[in-house]
Amino acid sequence: MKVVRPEAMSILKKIFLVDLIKGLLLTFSYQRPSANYTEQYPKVRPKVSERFRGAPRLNNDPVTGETLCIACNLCALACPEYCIEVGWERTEEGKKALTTFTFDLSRCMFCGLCEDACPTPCLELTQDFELALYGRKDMKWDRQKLEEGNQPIVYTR
Amino acid sequence: MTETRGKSFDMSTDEQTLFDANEVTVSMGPQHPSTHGVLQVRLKLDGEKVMDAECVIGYLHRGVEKLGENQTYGQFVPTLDRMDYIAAVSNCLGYCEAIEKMLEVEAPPRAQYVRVILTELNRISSHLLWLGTHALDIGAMTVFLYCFREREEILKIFENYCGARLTTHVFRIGGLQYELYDGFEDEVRAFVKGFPEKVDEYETLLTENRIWLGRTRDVGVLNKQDAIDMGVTGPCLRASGVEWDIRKSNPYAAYAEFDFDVPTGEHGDTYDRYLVRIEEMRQSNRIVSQAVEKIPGGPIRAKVGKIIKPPVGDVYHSIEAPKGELGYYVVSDGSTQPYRVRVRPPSYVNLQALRQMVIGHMVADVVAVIGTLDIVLGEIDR
Amino acid sequence: MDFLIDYILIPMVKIGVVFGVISLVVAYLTLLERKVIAFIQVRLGPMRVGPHGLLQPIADGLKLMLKEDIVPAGADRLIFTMAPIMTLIPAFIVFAVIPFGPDFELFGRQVGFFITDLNIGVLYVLAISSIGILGVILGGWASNSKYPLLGALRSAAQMVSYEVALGFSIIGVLLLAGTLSLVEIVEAQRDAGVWYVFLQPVGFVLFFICGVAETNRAPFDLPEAESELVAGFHTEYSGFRFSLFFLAEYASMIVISSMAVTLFWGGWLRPFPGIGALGFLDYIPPFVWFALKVLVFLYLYLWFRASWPRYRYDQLMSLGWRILMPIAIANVIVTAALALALRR
Amino acid sequence: MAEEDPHQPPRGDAGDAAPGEAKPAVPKPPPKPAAPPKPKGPQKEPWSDALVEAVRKTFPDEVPGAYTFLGQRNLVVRKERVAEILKFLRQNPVEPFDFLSDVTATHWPKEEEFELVYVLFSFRTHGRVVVKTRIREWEPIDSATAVWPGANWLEREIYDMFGVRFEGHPNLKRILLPEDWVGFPLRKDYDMRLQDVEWVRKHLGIDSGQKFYVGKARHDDGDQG
Repeated sequence: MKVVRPEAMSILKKIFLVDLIKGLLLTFSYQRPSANYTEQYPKVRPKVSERFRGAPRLNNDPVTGETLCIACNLCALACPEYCIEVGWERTEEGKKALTTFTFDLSRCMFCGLCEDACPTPCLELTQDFELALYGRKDMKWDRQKLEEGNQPIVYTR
Repeated sequence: MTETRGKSFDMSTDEQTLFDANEVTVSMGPQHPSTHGVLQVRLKLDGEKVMDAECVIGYLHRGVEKLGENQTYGQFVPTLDRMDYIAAVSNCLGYCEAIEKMLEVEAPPRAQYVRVILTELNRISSHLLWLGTHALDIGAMTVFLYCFREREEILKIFENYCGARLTTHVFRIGGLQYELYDGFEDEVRAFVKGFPEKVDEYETLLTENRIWLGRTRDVGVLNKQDAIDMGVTGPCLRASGVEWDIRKSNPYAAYAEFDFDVPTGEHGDTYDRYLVRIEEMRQSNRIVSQAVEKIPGGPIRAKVGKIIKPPVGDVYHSIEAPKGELGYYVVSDGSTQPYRVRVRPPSYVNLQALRQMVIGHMVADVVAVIGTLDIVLGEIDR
Repeated sequence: MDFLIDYILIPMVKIGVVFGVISLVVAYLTLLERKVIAFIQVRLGPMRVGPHGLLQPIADGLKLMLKEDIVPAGADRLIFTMAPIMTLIPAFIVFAVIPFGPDFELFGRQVGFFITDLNIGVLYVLAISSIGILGVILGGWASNSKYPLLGALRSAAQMVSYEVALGFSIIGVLLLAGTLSLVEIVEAQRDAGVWYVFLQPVGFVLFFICGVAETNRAPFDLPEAESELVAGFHTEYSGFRFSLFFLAEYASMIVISSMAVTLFWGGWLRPFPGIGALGFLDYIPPFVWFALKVLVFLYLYLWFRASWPRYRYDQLMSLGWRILMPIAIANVIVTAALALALRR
Repeated sequence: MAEEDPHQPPRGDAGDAAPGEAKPAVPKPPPKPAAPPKPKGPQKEPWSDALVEAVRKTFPDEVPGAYTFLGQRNLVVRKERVAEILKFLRQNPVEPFDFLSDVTATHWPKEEEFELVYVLFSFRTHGRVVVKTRIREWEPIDSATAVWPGANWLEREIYDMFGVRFEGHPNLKRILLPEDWVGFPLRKDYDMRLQDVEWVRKHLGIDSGQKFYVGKARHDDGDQG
C-alpha cells in the first residue's frame, strides 16, 4: 500500500493561505477550557492504578500482627539487581523465622519480580510513588520501615 | 564511517576548494535540544551547509548485553525495557518470543492476543512520541502536546494492566503474568474509537502546511538501494519503497490473524517517512480494534518451569519494533543464564544512514533528519 | 515657566509613564504568551506564583536579576556587555513617536497622548528599530561561540532582507496619507472615514509578515531556533543580560503591533470612524481602542507561534526576496497609479 | 537456604557457566542416565537444498557444515573467504539474501575462538540464513562492508566489544566505548564489574567505587555509597 501524498493546492487556496489558516482554526478551538488536560499534581492527587508497582511493603497478618514472611529468600533470588537481603534464624522447632529484611530502594527498578516470586502475600509493591529522598543512605529500607510502609512527605502546594 | 554513497559533495570543484577555509566544525550534542538524547553529531559546516557529519555515540552505554550474560533468562527481561524505553513492550515481546522459540513452547492464544494489543498500542505511543518530537524539532510545538495527550491514554492502559507506564516489564517468558483487568476491553475500545480523528488533527496541522512541506519534502532522501545497503529497517526502509514488514513476512505472535496494510513510500524523503508513520498509526489502530473484539479465553501462560533452561544452541528471532527490525540472537549453553544475548537494535543501524542523508543539506535539515530517523539513544548505546 | 512645563516637565512625566507602562506590559506579555500557548496546547501554564500565576513575571524578573552573570571565557567583554543594551534601548525609544490617543486636556493644558510627534515619525521608527539588530549581531559575535555566531549571521541576513519589504509595504499608506507623521496618519484615516487596511489590504498583510520576521518571532524565529541553534544569539547569555534581550524582543513585538494599528487599523480610532450611527462607541476612550487592537496583534503573534512550524533559512530568504518583495513593489505601483487616477 | 531456591543462578564465574560449587544448582551432565530426558529438546538436523548445493559448488572447500536448528538455517563456513561467500549469497539466483540484518560475535574462551555470526534476510522468500564462522583470537577476518556498507557500525561494535579485527573496514575504531579504553568488555574473561579504572580516574576524575571488584567476580555488594 503506497501512501498518498496530498495533491498540490490550487493557486487560490495558496494565495489565501488556506493550509495555514486550517491549522490556526484547530489550535484556536482547543483553547476552550474543557479541552484542558493538565493535572495539578501536588494539589490534586493522581489516581494510581491498583497494580501500580511502587514502594515495597512487608505485610503483617492483620489478625495476629505477625509477619507473613517465611524467610524463604525467593525474592532475593528473583531480584535482577540483587537489592534484597533476607536474614533469618532457626526457631526452636527448626523453622525459619525472619530477623532482618533489607531492601535497597536506590537500586530497585520496580520490575515486580520479587512480588511474583513471593509465595505468601507478604512482599508487595504498593501504590506509593513519592520516593524522593535527600540522601542515598535513607534509600536502604530496613524491616521496620518496610512493615510500616512509606510515609511520603505530603506537599500541600 | 568514511564511505560516501548517494548524495555527496564533490570536493574537487573549484568552488568547494575556494571555500574550504571557511569550514567550521560544530559539535551538535551531546547536550542539544534536538538530538533526542545524548547523541553527538560533529558537523563540518560551510556557512549553514553541511559538508560532513560524524556521529559519536556511546554516552549511554550500560552494557546491556553483558548484563544479560550474568542474569537468568527471566531476570533479564526488565533490563531490556531500558533499551528502547519508548517501546518497552516490543523489546519485551522480542526477547520472550526468542526464548520461547528455544524452549519450543508457545504462548497460549489469549496471551498472544493480549501481546498483539499491547504491542500495537505501544507502537502507536512510540510513533506519537516520534511525531511530537519531530514536529517540535521543526518548530511546530503544539503537535507535541497533542501527541502526548493521546500517548497518556495509552500509558494509562499500560499502568492499569501491568502497574508501570514506561518500563513496563509486561510479558514473561511463556505468556503473561497479569490477567486482564476489568474494563480493559472498554478502555482499549474507547481509545481505538477516538484515535483516528486525533490523527486527522495532526494531519490538519502538518500534512498540507506549506512550511511543513518545505521543511520535509526532498530532505534527507534515502533511495531504495542505499536503504537496503545500509541495513535501514522499519518505517525508514518502507518510506524508501521496500515493502517489508516482519509482521507480514514472518508473522509472530498472532499477527497472521489480522488484516492490515503495510504502508510504503516512494521518494524516501522525510515527508514520506512522515506519511508512512502516520499511516502506520492508523493501521496499528486497525489491528487493535480487530484484536480487542475477539480475545480468546483460556490460560495466559504456557507451562514453563520456574527454572528456565533452554537447550544448548542458538537462535535469532526478530520482530517489527516501532523503529525497525529488533532482533535477538541468544546463545544458550544449557545453563540458567544465557551464554550470549545479542540485541540487534534498529535505531543503531538506522543511524548509520544519517551521514549520507544530511550531507549537502543545511543545519536545520540535520535536525529534521535526526528526528525522522526516530532514534532512541537508550537502544543505540545499550 | 510655560517653556519649562511644555518642554521639560510634561515630556519627562510622559517618558516616565510610557516607560513604566511599557515595561509592565512587556513583563505581562511574557505571562500572556505562556498562558495563551498553554491553553492552545491543552495545558494550564504557570499556576503557582500568585492566583493563576499572575505574579509569575515578577518572580521571573527577580530570578533573572539575582542570577549569576556569566561572561564566557574568550568572549569580547566590552561588546558582550554592551550588546543587550544596544538591543534594548532602540526597542524602547521607538515608543517616543507612537500615538496612543488623541490630544486631551489636563489642568487646562492641551497635552498630546504621545511623547512627541515627529514629522518623520515613520522613518524614525524604521531607522531606530533597525539599530536593534546591531546588538543581536554583536552579541552573537562577541560570545565567541559557534551557535551564537550562526544565530547572529542568520538574523543579520534576515533583518536586511525583510527591512526592505517592510519599507515598501508602508509606502502605500504614506501615499494615501501624504505625511510621515504617525499622528497625522491616524488623523488622515479619521478624515477619510475609513481605516487604511481596507484600502491597503495587501500592504497590511505584507507589513505584518515582515514585522513578524523583523522581530524574530515564529515562524521566522531562525536566529534563536531553539531546536537547531540551542538558543541562537543569546546562547551564552545568562541572568540579567539575557533578560534584556528578552525584554527587547517583546518590546519590539509591541512596536510592530502598534505600528500596524497606527498605520492600518486607525490607531486610536473606533471602528468605522466615518459612520455616525456607531457614535455610541465613542464612549469607550480612544486609548482603550488602541490597546485592544494592539492586544489582538500580540495574540496573533502567539497564535502563530503555537500553530506553525519554522521556516528554514533559505526558504525564509526566498520568501522575502522572491515573493514578498515583488508583491510589495507591485502594491506600491498600483496604489500610486490609483491614487493619481482618483485625484484627477 | 539452598534447598528452596530454584532461582539460584550460578553466581560463580560467569565465564563458562559451570557453577562448580557445592550447591546443587545446575548439574550439567545429568548424573543419572535414566529414562528419556536426554534426546528431548531440539536437535541439529542436516540441511541440504538447492541453496546449499549452489554454495558448495562455488566454494567446494569453504562450507564444512549446513544444518537447521529450531527452523533456523545455519551455514558454517571457513573464515578465509567469508566476504566472498556473503557476496555470493547476496547475489545467488536461488535465493538472494539481499539484506544483512546483523553481524555479531560470541566468545568461546575454551577453544580460544570467536564465532562470527552473519544474519541474512531475503526479500524474495522472506527466509533467513545464519552464516557462522570461527576465528582464533587476534586473527583478522575480511570485512563485509564491501558487500553491505551497513555492516560498518556492526563490525565496529564487534571490534569494540571483542577486539576482532576486520580487514578492509573503512573506519575500524571503537564506537560505543571511548577511544582510549583498555579491554574488550564482551569477552568472557572480562568480568561484569571490571572496568578501565585508569580511564575513569583520568577522564572523570573520580575513583570508581567498583575498583574494589577488579578481578573479583562476586555479586555480593558492599556499601558502595
